[in-house]
Amino acid sequence: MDKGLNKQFSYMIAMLVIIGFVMIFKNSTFHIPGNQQDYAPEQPIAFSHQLHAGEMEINCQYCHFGAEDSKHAGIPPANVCMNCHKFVNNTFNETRLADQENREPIASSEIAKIYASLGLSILGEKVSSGKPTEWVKVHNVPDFVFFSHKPHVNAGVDCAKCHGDVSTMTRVKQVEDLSMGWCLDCHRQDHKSLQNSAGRTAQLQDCASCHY
Amino acid sequence: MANQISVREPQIHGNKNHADVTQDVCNIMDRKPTWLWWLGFGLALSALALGLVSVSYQIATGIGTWGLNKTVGWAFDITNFVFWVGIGHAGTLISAILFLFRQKWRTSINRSAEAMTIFAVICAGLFPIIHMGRPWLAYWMFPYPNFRGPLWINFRSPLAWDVFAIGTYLIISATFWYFGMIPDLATVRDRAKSKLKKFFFGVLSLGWNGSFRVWHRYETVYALLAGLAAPLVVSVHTVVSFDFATSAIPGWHTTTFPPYFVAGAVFSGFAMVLTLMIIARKTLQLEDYITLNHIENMTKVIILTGGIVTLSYATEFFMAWYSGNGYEQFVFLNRALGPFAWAYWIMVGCNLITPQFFWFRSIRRNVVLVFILSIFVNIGMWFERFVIIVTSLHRDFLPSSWSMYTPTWVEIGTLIGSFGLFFTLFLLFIRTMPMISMGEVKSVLHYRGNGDNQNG
Amino acid sequence: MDRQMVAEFRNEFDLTDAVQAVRDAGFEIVDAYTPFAVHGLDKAMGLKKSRINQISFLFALIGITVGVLGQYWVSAINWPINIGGRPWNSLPAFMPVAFEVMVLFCGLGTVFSFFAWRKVKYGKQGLQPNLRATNDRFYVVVKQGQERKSTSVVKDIVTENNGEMVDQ
Amino acid sequence: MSEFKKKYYISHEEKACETNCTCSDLPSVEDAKLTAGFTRRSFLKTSGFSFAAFMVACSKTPVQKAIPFLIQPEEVLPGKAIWYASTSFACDAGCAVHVKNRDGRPIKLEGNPNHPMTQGGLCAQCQASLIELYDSKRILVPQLNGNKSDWKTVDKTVVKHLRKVRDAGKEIIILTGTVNSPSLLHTIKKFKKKFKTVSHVHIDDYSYSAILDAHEKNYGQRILPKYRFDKADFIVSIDADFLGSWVSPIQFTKDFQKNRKLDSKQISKLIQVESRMSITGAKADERIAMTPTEMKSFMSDLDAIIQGEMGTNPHAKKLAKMLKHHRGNSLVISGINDIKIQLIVNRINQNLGNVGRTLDIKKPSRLFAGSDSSIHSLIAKIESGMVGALMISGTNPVYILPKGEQFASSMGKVDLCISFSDMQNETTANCNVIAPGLHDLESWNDAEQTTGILSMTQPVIRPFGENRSLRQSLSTWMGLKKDERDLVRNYWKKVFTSRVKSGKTFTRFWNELVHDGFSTISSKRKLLTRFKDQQVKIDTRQKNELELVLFQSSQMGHGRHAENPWLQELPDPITKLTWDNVASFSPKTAGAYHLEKGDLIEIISGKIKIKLPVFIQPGQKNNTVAAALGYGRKGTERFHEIGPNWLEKKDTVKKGETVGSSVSSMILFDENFQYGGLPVTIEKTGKTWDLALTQTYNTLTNPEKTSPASMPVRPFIQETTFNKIQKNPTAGSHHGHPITTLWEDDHTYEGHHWGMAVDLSSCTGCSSCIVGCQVENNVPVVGKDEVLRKRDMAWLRMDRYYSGDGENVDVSFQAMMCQHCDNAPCEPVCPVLATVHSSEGLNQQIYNRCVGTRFCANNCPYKVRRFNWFDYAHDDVMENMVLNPDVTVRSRGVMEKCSMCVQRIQEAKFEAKRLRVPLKDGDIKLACEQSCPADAIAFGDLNDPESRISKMTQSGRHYKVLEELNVEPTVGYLTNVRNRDADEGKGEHHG
Repeated sequence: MDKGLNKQFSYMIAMLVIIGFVMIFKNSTFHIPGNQQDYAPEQPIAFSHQLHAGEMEINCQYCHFGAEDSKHAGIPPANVCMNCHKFVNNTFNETRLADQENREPIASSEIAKIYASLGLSILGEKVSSGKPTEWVKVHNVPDFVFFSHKPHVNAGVDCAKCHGDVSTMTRVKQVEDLSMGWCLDCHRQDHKSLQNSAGRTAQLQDCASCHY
Repeated sequence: MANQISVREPQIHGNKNHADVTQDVCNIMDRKPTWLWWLGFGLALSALALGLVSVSYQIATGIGTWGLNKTVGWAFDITNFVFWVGIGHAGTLISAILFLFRQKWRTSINRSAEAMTIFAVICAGLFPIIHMGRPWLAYWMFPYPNFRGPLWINFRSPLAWDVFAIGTYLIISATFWYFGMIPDLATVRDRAKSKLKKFFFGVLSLGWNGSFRVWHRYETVYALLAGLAAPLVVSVHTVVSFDFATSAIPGWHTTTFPPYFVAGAVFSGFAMVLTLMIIARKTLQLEDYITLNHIENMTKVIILTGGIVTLSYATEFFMAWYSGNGYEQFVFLNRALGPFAWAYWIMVGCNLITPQFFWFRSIRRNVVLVFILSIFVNIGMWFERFVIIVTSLHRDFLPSSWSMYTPTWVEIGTLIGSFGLFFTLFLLFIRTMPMISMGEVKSVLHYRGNGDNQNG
Repeated sequence: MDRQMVAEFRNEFDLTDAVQAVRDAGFEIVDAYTPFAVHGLDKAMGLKKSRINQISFLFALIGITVGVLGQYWVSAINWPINIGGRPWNSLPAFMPVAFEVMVLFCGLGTVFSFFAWRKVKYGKQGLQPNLRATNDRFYVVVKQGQERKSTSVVKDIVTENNGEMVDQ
Repeated sequence: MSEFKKKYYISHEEKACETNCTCSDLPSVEDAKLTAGFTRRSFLKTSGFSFAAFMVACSKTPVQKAIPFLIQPEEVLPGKAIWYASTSFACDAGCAVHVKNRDGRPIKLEGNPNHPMTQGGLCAQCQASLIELYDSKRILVPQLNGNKSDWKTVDKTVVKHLRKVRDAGKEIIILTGTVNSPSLLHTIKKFKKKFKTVSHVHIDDYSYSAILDAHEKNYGQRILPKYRFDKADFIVSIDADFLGSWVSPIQFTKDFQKNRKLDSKQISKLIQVESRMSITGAKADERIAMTPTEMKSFMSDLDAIIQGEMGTNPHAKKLAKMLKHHRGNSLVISGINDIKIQLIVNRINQNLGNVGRTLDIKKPSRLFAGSDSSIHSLIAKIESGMVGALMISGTNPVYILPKGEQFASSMGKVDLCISFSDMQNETTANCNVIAPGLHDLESWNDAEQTTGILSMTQPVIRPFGENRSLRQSLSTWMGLKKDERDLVRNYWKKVFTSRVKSGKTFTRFWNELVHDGFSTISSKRKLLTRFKDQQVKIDTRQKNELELVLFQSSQMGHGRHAENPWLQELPDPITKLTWDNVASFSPKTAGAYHLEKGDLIEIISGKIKIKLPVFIQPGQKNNTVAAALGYGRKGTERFHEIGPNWLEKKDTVKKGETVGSSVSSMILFDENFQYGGLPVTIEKTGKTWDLALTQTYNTLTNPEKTSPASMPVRPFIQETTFNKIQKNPTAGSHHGHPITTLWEDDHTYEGHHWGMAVDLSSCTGCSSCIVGCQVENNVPVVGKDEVLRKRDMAWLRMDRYYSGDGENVDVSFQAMMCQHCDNAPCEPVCPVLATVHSSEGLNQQIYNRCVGTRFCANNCPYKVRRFNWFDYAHDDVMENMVLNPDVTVRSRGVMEKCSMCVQRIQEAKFEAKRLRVPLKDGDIKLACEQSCPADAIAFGDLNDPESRISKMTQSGRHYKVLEELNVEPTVGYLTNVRNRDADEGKGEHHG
């Protein structure tokens, strides 16, 4: 009986240890609930930042023009896309190929979606009333957090600081965990841009700078 | 010296020998429960059920189901909390402090008193949680590393102090209780018939074998624990009193609160021990172990602490008058003559008048009377907390926000439920654990010169 | 190992006297088994005072340090937040928690160090001469010396303290 | 709002129609339904996109969709507020407003500081009217005989019928509230031309007819003079609550304050003669309580004495002396709608030479044109069946007329009754056609409330339904299909040359008009005859045992906003009552009739009986019973549902009952509508009624049984008199002993240090700040039961204390909100750091960290913290569109309180940062501050010595409530100063 009892105990402890290990090493991408790090949903249009922001070097705020003066950077309305895509409705390779085979290039199906959203055919004539594209929002903060792009952009915070180097992403992915601690890492540093030199960082660590 | 002791009335009556003690105590656990036990257990369970219903309704719907308002933010919830913490004081006090003072008469009541402490503290601990607007976030009260900055807790807040005080108190009392029980558990194990029981107590008794070398260290550790528990008892209710003493509200903002509350706690605690012991003694035929002397001694403690409480009431009024602070003065006048005067006078009646009866030996040794009076003390002490909390809040500084308070059935249900929980736990305890510390009782059975002949 | 002799007594006083006598007779007491802590037996067995209280003092020290420094670090260094205009280091306010932490550390520390002490084995039926050792009988285990007569000497002492030898 | 921040755009449609798109940015009901569905805030906070959230099996958190505009109008930037100038007609006066528009949704109205009339003030009614735009009970499609229909059919039937009526020679009556829109009047004139037999009748909710009639008799023109309270030094107001509800309270308050500057040599003096206790009475320097009958004799005496004849009334004697003394810059006004009285008033003012100085009859007000006699004739006509069609707009005759039911039944005699109301009401019930009109925020409109000043109303959101304005409907029926904007614009194009004297081109004028919200115009003089004196005979003999006094409460008016939850829960400034109207008695009278507060009694006059709960009102004249108009509106049954639902819930209104009960039937309607003086008797019903009061203890004097000798009265309100303050700037303040502290100070506020001050001598207690705060900060409406349980949620409350006794009491107001103490007692007690101090001196409450221990609320000496006892409903999809996206909607179980509109502070900082300029004083205006018509509230940076707040803090009158607790509040108060002779002794009884 004595032995039995001891066994019982050693089993128990063994079990606990095992469970513990499972908890820790189950999968390395374990997030505490609400943390959407590495979130990279599929978008209705396979829009590539890598192409536009990377190769083409289009400035972020050309499309996300809200960032400087508003809470939201904003998703560009279709008319902004059309500024260029009025003229571009197919891919590079397609154009090159078409030139070689001297034929009309075949329009890209993705770009066609933009036209469609405006109710245009790929050739640009109005066919329907059109309806806006439903993009999937990648970077979300909880309801009780007030985040505004305005002060950050005006303080000269680089977009990449929070959004990662988007110009290398074909599909946008949330790089940072956007946790409160992560915000504070930055808010705890000294900021020249703040109005009053005194208590600079203090002001940024006030709860009410994000929660109200 | 020897004969001096021998003339003293023995702690335990009906000249028992060691075996009898083991027999009597273990009997309580072994034999079938009496109908009285079943009755009590039934009542306790139904009360507990009512409590569960009320609490779950409250948590599902909102604190709004309580009678609180923008002026009176606390009432039954914290009243019950302080009340139960108070109850939870006698146990550890009896075992720890009386142990340090080598009070032999503690031996036959300390075990159940400690158990009572633990159950009372469990009841108490529930209230700070259910009184929250968002109880599911109660874990935010603990400082733990997190992704919020990290955002810790506010160590300046009396509520945070409470978390630590109550937590520590619960853990230490439980340890003290269990530690003191190990030898008895071994005893039970060694006389157990069923395999299950053997296993169960085998595990709990940690292989105790009565080796005196272990006894020797055991005694030291027990003494150390007692030495720790004693100041802990005092600290806990001091901290609880800080909830009010450190605030800015007249009637709360009072420096005498710590001693006042501790005395009050012991006062109510002993009353509750009496209530329970008298019941136990009757229903479990423990007259030989819990003798009239025990009861008498406890009533004496009640007289003392009751006196201190009375003094505190007087001091409060004096200070209010002496301070010359209008708001203070108003609050105390308002207690005695305001809308909640009835509560105040119940409190005074129960806490000031009741103990005075115990000056008479005849009453002290009259079990029925003592029982009734002890219940009055409990009622009085509950109202003391109610008065302190509600009357101070409902009319504070700005008359524009003065208001009244009336409890809803949900609150009353919760109160009853807490009693249900308490008694359920206690009744289960006396059925499953040796409710009298056999080891210690045996040690006070005989003195040199009186016991030798009885070991046939 | 050398043989041991076990004697049984019916009450604590006989046991204590016997143990005293046996030791005076120059025997070594292995251990005694009693249902409760017999007063004075430690002297009779010549046990030294336990040093466990020093351990617990150590734990108390650790506790109070953790308590005070921890709170100071949290409220004044790690993230100082202005709470009702109180100073970063509100030492008086930190006292209650510091105290509780100390008590907690000290209490648990002591108990666990007691458990850690090898004589306590989890869930093990105690090794004892007789189950009554936890009920109403008192036993003493004496190390048997080399001389032949030693057995009888012990026996005599035992019997005159109205106990009796138990043979294993 | 700072200048650089405020960019007013000319309306959407302006832009829209240039960039030929049909305002796709303005949400339609469908959008709202689709989007407002889920979490209260997020759909708003990420506004600009519409949202749809649904759980995807594999994903941890709900997927959020972001839908951009298809084509984004230039000035619309998602998440950025745009401000439009406009005018709201929610109150009778009509307040000039700036509409805060966020992502196409108007979410806040604020006063237009440049407007010459309301001068930036904004009344409670106008602020609250915002939620009526999002009312899910609005009628959004035309109705024909009670069934939904469409404009084509409705127009056809109506036109067909109108022709028939015209040809039959029967009359077409257009019954409207006072129309002071030139363009609308023009349209109506055109309409008259088209359908010959048309006549236009004005009817005011609350009649001022007597004043106009009196002026007609005296000066030959029906005009309502423009009162110049800024010019008057000595004001005698007889039963005219001009600071609360009479004519144009906001404008009057603004003007009144102009002549109350305490730093000047002398300030105006206000004497209020009244029977009930009104806001004006509370503010008055001296208040004389009289029954309506007494007033009449008093008036004739006053008149007599001023003319040098005999008069007995002692008050009259005293006042006459003063008035004479202030010849030319005194002002006598009366709210009694009785031509005799008004003739006397005119004569007094004429004799005192006030005309042309303190009251302007050359450029009169055009707020009210209603004529009681024409109502008489109208009813007669209808009865006689001469009326073939009745068009009712902007009024609810069945409710407001004393014989409403009778009017309703007689409407049956009219074949075609058209209502233009967009809400069901007593009148629409009797109309066979409902051509729903527009909310002010949806419509184009113009108004000339005062001669020479043109106010503009422009739409800030696309109409929710198919609604059409009256203007549009009329012109459609005239057969000219015109876009509504053009109707207004073209009118002004036509009259431009004649009415606008300036070098501007029309387009320029128009754009400025729409941009600024107003413009000055010329208008042709009314030819006034010289003063023709009229003899009036007042019989002063009659004596009544109990006289009824009816009045408009400042929040409810005459019931137009009865279905507005914000106004229903806004406590009455004097009684502090919500969700009810009462019959109030003076304590003495109540005693005489053995009445207790809450007894349900019947007020009886002839056959008419009205059930009302009793209320005891200190300061009211004995032998009078006062009751508020505007309650008991049908449609308030809707509030049956309001409030959290749980076992012990009591309904705000029982099924089928109304909020309060209507007293319109008690209006005495002989030659004029008489609101006071009706002799009544009362009868107890034996029943009692719960009164939801937000304040139940009404004085600063302790209850005598528990009152300590050292402090019989609590020193929270400091009062003094003008001549004392002149001698000693700190008069009336009680000098607290110096405060020492044990703490070393780790917290120096080097940046900003926000603070606030309330000038008690400006504050009139009108309570529009409370609504302002409620709208800005998404404060929920909790319903009667919760208020009864003392769980009202208003962050800003208006404490009201009485002093003195009987008919002779003083009323003091004190706006009480979070004091943002630097040593806040609430902060150290919170275990989880949910309320802590900001580096700029704000006491922050972080909702998402709060676990709801309520310790902070208990420990708050001011009891200004509010707890979310339940999940207060935000499930009305439409109503949610009104929520401020920048403020979290608090969930159940968390504490909340005044945040000093931190969202505004932040917004201003961001903007300043963007423009690389430092914050100026006045860049930030708090919601309460901006709405205050008395400019009593000041907010600013205490560290900036030049700021208004710092100056107020230095003032000798500045004090802090409960300073002795050393909590160091950053909110302070300025001693209340009454302009009364010191020897009267009163005014300082507060300590």
